[in-house]
Amino acid sequence: MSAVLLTAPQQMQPLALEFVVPVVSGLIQGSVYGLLGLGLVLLYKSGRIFNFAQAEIGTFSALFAAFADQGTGPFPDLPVPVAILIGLLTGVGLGLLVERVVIRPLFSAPKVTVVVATAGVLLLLVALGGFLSGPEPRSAVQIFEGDFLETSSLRVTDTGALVVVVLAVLAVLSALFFSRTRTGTAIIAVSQEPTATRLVGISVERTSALTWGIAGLLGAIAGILLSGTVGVVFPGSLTFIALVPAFTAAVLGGVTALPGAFVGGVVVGMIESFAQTNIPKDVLPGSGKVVLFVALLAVLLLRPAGLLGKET
Amino acid sequence: MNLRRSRGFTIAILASALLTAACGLKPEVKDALQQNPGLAGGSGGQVAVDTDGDGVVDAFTTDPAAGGVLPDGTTPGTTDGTTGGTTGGTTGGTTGGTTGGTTGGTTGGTTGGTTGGTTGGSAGGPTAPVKGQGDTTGIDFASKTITVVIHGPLTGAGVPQESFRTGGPKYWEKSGPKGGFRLLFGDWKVKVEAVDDKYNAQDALRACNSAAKSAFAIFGGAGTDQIQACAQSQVLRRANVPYLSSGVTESGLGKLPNYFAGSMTYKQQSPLVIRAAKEKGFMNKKWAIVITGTPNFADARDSIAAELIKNGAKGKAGAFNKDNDIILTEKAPRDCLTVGNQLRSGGYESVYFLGQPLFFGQCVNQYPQATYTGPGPSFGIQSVADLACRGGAGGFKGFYLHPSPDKAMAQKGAAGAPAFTDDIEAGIWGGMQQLEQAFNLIKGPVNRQSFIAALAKAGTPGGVLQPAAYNGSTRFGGTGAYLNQITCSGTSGKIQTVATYKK
Amino acid sequence: MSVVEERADAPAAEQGQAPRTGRQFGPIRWVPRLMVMGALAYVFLYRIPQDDGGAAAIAADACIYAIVGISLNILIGHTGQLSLGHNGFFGIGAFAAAYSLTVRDVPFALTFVIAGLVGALFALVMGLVALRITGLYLALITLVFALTLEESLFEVEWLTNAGGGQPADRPEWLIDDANFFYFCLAFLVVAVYIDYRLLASKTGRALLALKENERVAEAFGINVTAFKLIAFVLSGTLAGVAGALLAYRIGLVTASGLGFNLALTFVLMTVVGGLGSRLGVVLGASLFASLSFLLEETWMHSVQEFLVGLASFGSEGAKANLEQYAVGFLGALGLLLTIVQFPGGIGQQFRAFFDWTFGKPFDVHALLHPQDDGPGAVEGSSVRA
Amino acid sequence: MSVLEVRDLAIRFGGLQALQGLNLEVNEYEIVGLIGPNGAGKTTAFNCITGFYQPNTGSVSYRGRDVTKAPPHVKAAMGFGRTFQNVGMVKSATAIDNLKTAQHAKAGYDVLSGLVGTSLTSRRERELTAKADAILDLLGLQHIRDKRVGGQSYGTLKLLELGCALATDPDILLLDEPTSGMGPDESDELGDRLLTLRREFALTMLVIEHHVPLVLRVCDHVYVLNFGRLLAEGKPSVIQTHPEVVAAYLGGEAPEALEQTQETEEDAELDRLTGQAAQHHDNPSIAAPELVEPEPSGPARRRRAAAASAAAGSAEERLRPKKRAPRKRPATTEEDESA
Repeated sequence: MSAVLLTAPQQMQPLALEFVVPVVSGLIQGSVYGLLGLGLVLLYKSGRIFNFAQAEIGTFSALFAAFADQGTGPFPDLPVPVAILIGLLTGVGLGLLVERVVIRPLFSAPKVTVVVATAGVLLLLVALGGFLSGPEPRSAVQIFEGDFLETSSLRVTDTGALVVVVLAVLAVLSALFFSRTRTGTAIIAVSQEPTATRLVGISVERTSALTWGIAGLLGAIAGILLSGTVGVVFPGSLTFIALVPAFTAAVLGGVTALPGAFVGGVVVGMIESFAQTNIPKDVLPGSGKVVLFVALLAVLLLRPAGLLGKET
Repeated sequence: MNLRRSRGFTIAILASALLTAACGLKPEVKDALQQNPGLAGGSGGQVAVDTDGDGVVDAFTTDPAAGGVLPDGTTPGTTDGTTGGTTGGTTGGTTGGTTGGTTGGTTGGTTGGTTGGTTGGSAGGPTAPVKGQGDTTGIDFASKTITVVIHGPLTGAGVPQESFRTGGPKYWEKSGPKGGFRLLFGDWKVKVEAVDDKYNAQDALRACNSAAKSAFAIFGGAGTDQIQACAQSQVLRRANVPYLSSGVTESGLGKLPNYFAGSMTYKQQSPLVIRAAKEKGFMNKKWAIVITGTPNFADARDSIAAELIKNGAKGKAGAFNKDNDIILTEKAPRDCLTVGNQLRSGGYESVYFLGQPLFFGQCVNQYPQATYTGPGPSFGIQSVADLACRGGAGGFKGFYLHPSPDKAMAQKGAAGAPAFTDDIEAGIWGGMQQLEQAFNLIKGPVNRQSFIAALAKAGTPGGVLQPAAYNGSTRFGGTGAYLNQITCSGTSGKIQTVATYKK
Repeated sequence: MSVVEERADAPAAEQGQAPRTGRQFGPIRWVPRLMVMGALAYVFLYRIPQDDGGAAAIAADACIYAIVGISLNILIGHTGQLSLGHNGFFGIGAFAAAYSLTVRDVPFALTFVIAGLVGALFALVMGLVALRITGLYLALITLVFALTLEESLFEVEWLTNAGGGQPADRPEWLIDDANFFYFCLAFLVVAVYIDYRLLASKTGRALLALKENERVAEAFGINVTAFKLIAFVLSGTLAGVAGALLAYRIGLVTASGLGFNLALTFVLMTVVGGLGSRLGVVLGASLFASLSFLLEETWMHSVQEFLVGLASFGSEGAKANLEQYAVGFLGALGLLLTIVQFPGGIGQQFRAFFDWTFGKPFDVHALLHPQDDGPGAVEGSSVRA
Repeated sequence: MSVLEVRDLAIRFGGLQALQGLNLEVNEYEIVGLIGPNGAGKTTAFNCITGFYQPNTGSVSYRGRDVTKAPPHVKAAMGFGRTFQNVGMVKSATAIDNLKTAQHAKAGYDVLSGLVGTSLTSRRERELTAKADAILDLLGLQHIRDKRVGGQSYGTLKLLELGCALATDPDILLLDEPTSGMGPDESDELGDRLLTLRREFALTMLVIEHHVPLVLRVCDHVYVLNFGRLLAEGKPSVIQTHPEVVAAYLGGEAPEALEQTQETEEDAELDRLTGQAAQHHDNPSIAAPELVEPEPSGPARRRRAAAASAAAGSAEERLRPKKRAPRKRPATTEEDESA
């Protein structure tokens, strides 16, 4: 994509606004949704849970990375890689904590109860983040500060490009994880036959913790990258910006298929961008949202398994 | 007998009890309502003559346009008030004050009179607040305190600012003699309470309506939608609560009897934007207008578009086009990527940007190449500038019209003030200064009616802010604005006042 | 026979308890109860509305939220349909009322009818979707639906005046907050009555049946499709009317006040209150509506100060701004505790007291073992996935 | 004229032909048995007849009217009362409320007057309660009147479910294994009860039943299904000695294993349809795992089966299919066809 743009930006000028710009910004936005969606899919796949706190785990991680980067609170002023590491660890820790304190006691509860509980976790995290960071936006950790690409009609920052790459790599890696590794198959097995898996010696508890740990890590990656592209992070910021599109991405892509999150995210991002660019606000406000809602509804009605999902 | 049945029974009892109670209480409540004086006349921007609960004629009859005669026999004079105010504003008031002596007409006037008379020394001649006269809500006679409420986004999705909380007390409590309380006429104090409007019109209105019961006057800190919502509040209009704010939209605010804009509205600033563009050399470029698509910005949008066309501005495809070169946005920052790329692919070089501050900073990040201009953000320009400089790789450049000048200049204009932490504190300082000047305009006893009447026919002489002048026909009294240049030094924004524009 | 007769009208949820002795009669037993009732009536009917510190307005909020709670409980608690989009129905009712009053000059009373109808219409649309999409997906689609409304329809200029908001002035006689509180309370009483009648009639039984097992419901001759839609329409009507009340309560409706947070708050208060428990839902809703007021104005302020005091870093000198988080913190904590520890919710906790007040012996068991057997314990936790 | 007439009924699920060319007739005042090994398609036939499934071909007529396409609730209102293999009731409601819920179609007032609370409503509600009480009396279940049905024993539930089916005011009653979970004495009692019901309510019945003595005693006519096709039909005494039927039934498998076919169908299938995982009820205080758990775990099921067969006493008393015909079925339809 970028290669095309680099070689022929001038010729594309007439089309740029209506087509290229939405595609590129949609790709970047969509990758962010996809990154969050990846964590959502993982948790849905392993336990039939929609985790409303996923984005906020990301915010929390990004906040901690920012603390470490800026030397706030207990942190000394740390270099960027260390700050990012702290952010990632925060995400993993949060995932494990949520699993232990909220999810595990609700193992036998109806899934909807668990989902409402994750919404509670979301609010709790916003409040805790607020207590720690205050409501003011805090500048986020920047992994890179340069521009990946700049032409007369669009600009892609390094962080933006990084998001796309990371999402693609993670989507492939996690798909491999589930199909090729023992742990991955164990997670699937637990989700489908908890009792039987317990009988063959797989610890349901440990698998659940592992899943949430990974989900926390994915959330943290999404959080740090997204706050990087936006520039700031504050309590609730990721939830506000990306949670619902991420859900939509996950469902569109097929909530049980991991690469689906990638495809879904990109589709969602592009749909949103196209609608926003090409449907003026005074004609239809929130056009991006409307188009997304219609798309989501259509997919759920016509192909409930999503674009890449398998009928199970 | 099972529970459900008993519940139903209970509910029936409760319901009938409630209804009886509600009906029984209604007359009392109505009485209470009637005792609450100060119903505003609905039109004309004038304060209606009113009677209080006892049916006694109020302490004054007000018809500012006609220059009515106050009960104490003095003729209210505009010049009088203004000069009194000017001196009063900075020195704290040494002249005047004798007129307070004998407010005729009602009981309680004597108390007021004595206080005013003995203490003397109030600037421009207001008498101390008097019980039983006009609407003195928010005035505590025991502790001699007048309560004023500032609403602003202490929290919320904008750029939430602690300075909205600290700005008021800084003026009233820390900049008086020896860094203590600043005293009004007759040693009265002003207590400022900051309430959170969460950068949201609904919450602002909620906050204002509840403040109307406890505060004498309300000051709108920031946010067009919030200010408009509050100013238009049914409760505020009805109780005739003085409402002051910086100038924002004109939509729906022009005819409100209790509203005063202390600085120029966005619409009024449009010609000044053109002037700045000409003087600073970004007029002959390709122009775009990026504006949040709310009706409250429609007047700003239409006026700047008209000005641009009148001055022969260029747009993306030749002449500035009223439709094509305006980008309407949502409020959500996630639009910024799109907006940035739209600006980029349109090749715009000068951008008039009016929207939520946080949004502004983020959008500029996406496309720092243009010169940004516009009125406002009416607050928080420093954080906006920081945000814009951080992501824009230092390339951001902007000229913004703003009610208050840069920090250094504001500090100079505010003698005795502790150091301002940011432009919000400076702006609030200026607003509070206006408020004090307004208090000092009052002839006779202080109440909501007399406050509004006095301010409506005069104005405030300014200080940190430019002067404001009201007359019978307008409440948009701003007479000037500061042109603040934003540049980046590293990743932090630098704000410098480069010009002072008069209307 | 009389025993049978008396049991006759008992709806589903309340029976099947451990048998309790019947109502105790005798004047002496009623003295303390009447005192409690009198005290409650004094506080809620006089003390709070006449409070000059703004409590009346908050009490009106509480009534409005309670109506929403009842509306939501009809869907989640009785019918088992998780709606995360109630802010949508609520909001469209608010806008419909404000628009018809302010722009169209519709008489005040009629605006409530319009709000109810519009709320019902939107809920019907969602109900049609719910026929095909169930469980978590329904939760998701309702959420997205409400957010879409918030960003599209609620930003349409002619209807909502976009960001500026649509004003809705109260008539003269309602401007006083105390009067407005009584006005809202009357609506709440009607809503409670409707909910009571719902459970006492065949509709409530039909909803419970289709919530638990649609096929059994069909075998019983219940038109599952129709009754699902009825539940949505009823719920939407109540939410729409509550929205109209909110419009008049504040005087202005804006999209930004009707977002995701509100949707979550609605679900939270209903779950914390105790799904399926009318008393609990009303209490939970009132609590959430007034929490920030309580934290500001009452002894609970010390709780807030304590919480804010715990927040130690990253916010030096800005602790005053942290107060808003206390509400979210306590609310979320309440929710998690409810779900994990007390699935019966507030309703369960208060039931012993409530029952006692209205004539039953004080049931210590119900208080100490809230998870036993209460309606919340079963219905509250068996929302169908 | 026959009450119920099924012609050439066929339905397939994916690759599985669950029913094929089923012809069946139930005449006024008859009790007709429908038997066959597990997976033969008995419950599927029920579901087609009552409208839960739409057959691919064939027709169902009720008293001469073609009702093939009528949805279940319409059929219920028409006079089709049915029970489920694994008890279909509202488990969190009380016995009396279940009986009132079952009278839904005959409630006699509309939703709105129910919400308003008119005098008609309260009168009708009293009548519904009276009828429910009468049914409880009839079945001897007054003692569980105000108990939540979720906590009752399986046999009680089957009985109460029969009561619910009666409460729908049926013209024809379709009973899916009414004796499952009952001991032999209870089963005998049920047989008497069915005959009494027929006499007193002038009912017509179609019964899926394994308990052969009962079938022999009460049925006027028996249809035998195997592999989704009609294997034989006729008088019970004839069927009993029908060579193919005997071949289909008598095999090598232990009775316990056959008892395992008490699989739940409803929840598992719903879950499958909605793509949701099995939903477990989380209230430990409620017993009766058959009701509570959509998929009873293996050991519990086996225990129950063992208990049932121990109670059954001699093996020949309960004519049971001894061998499940070896066949491969796609996994997806397992829940559909466990009967």
